[in-house]
Amino acid sequence: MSHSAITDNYLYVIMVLLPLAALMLVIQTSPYQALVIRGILGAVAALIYAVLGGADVALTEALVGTMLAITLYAVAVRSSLVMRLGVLSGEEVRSNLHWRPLLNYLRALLNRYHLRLELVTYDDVQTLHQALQTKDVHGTCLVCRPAEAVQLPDDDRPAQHSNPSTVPVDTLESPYLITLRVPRLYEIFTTELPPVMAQVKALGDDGLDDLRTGDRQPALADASTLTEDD
Amino acid sequence: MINILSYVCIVIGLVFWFWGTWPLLGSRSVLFKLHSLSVADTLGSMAIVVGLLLRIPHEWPLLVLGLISLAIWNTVLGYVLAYCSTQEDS
Amino acid sequence: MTAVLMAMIAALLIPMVEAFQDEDIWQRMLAFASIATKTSVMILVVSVLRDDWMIGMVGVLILSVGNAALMLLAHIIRRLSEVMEEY
Amino acid sequence: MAGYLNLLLRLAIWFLLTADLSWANILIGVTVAILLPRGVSNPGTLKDWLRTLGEVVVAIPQAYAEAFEIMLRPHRYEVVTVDRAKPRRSPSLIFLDIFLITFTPKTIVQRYREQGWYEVHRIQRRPTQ
Repeated sequence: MSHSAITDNYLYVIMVLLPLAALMLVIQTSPYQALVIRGILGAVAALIYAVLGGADVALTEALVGTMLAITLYAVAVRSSLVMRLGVLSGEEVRSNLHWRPLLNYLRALLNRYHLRLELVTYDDVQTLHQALQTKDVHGTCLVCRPAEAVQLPDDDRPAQHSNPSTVPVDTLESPYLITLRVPRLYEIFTTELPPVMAQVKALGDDGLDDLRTGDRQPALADASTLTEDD
Repeated sequence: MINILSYVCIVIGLVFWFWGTWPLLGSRSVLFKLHSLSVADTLGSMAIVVGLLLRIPHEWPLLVLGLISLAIWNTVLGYVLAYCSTQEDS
Repeated sequence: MTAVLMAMIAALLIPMVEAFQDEDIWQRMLAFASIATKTSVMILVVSVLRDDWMIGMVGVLILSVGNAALMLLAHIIRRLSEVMEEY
Repeated sequence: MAGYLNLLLRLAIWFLLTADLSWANILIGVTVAILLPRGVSNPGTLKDWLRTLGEVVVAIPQAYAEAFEIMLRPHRYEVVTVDRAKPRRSPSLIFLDIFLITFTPKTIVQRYREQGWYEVHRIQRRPTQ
């Protein structure tokens, strides 16, 4: 370009902005914050391309790089960074004050990993367990009251048990039982969720199988050792 | 004469920019910052574009379109940001 | 005119610093909105400085469509914080 | 009547964008403006439209006046008021009303309620009594 002597002065200063914005983007940990910074980076990049004379590149950066990319990423992040927890509709999780401490704690816990908590309600234990098996939810949360025990479905071994097996829960223990099928979530929950808030089990664990066979005491012991040594 | 007038417009716009953008660094509420940003980004930018319009009158259709879209988009964006950043609590 | 552009770059640095230091997502959105407007006005200034019609066209187009992503993002973030505090 | 305003807006954008008044361009612009789908809306009366558009023109110097006012005399206090919207407004007129209120730097519409109320956030020099 013929006016390089004039343009050089401000051009250098503008150029510095791009690595600055890129650095800001790279050090973000939260995906939503990163999306906002990505928008800033796109605006600065469009400015630089336009100043350097690439009008078409600048337009593409603004329309595709910023607008479309942010839109797509926002949709992707919003639909993927979520933990779906299956609960029973009969327990009225949303309106019952009893649930609030646990839910708040879970939200705060998941928030640290930039996850959202989404509650999915099911009509009975059977469908709830089905949803966990078919990977509709990432985990289930059940209430095991000391007086009335929760019934676990035993669809895979119907011949062995005529009546459904039950899980009795110690009164000192937490009344909530969270079953998870994602190993990473199980890891997070066992290390950061105190056992007084809820008991955590992984799906397909030995503990759960023991529960199914009806060996109650070893099952509980297994579960507690699981929560402790992980 | 026109040249001086255009510089006056651009300088007014720059003053608006700095005055309105500076409160961003403070710790006021989002809505308060939005008020000063509407001074900076809508009115200041419009003043700058008018200054450019006086300098290069033959590009007037483009710059008038820029002026209109500045006014409309920034105002609507202010409304959308105000609406989204306040939770519904009635 | 170069001095004007330098002043504009200085003004552009303010929201960048704000976006860097503030953790609140709405304050960052404000900074983003400010940067988006400022950069497109700067593109317009450069186009007038060089008397380049094509760059000016790009500046106006960015000005008129660039904010759409911002509005969408604002709505998504609002929905997100609603879900977080719903119950 | 407001349909013509809609058409006029499209043609204005087209001619500002292309800056070309040759016959071919006028023909293309008019064709595109007519062919683009138009939302079904109940247009307000022409009188309302003209008055609101006049208010938009008045609002620009008023906005600059308010900008200088809050620059010279700092307004530190924020307050949220609820204002009544004018009765029987079509959606596009409501949009113009919101635009007018938000355009001036002292006031921003926070929320529009269905019953015809605006929540307006404004800044003041003194705290409210």
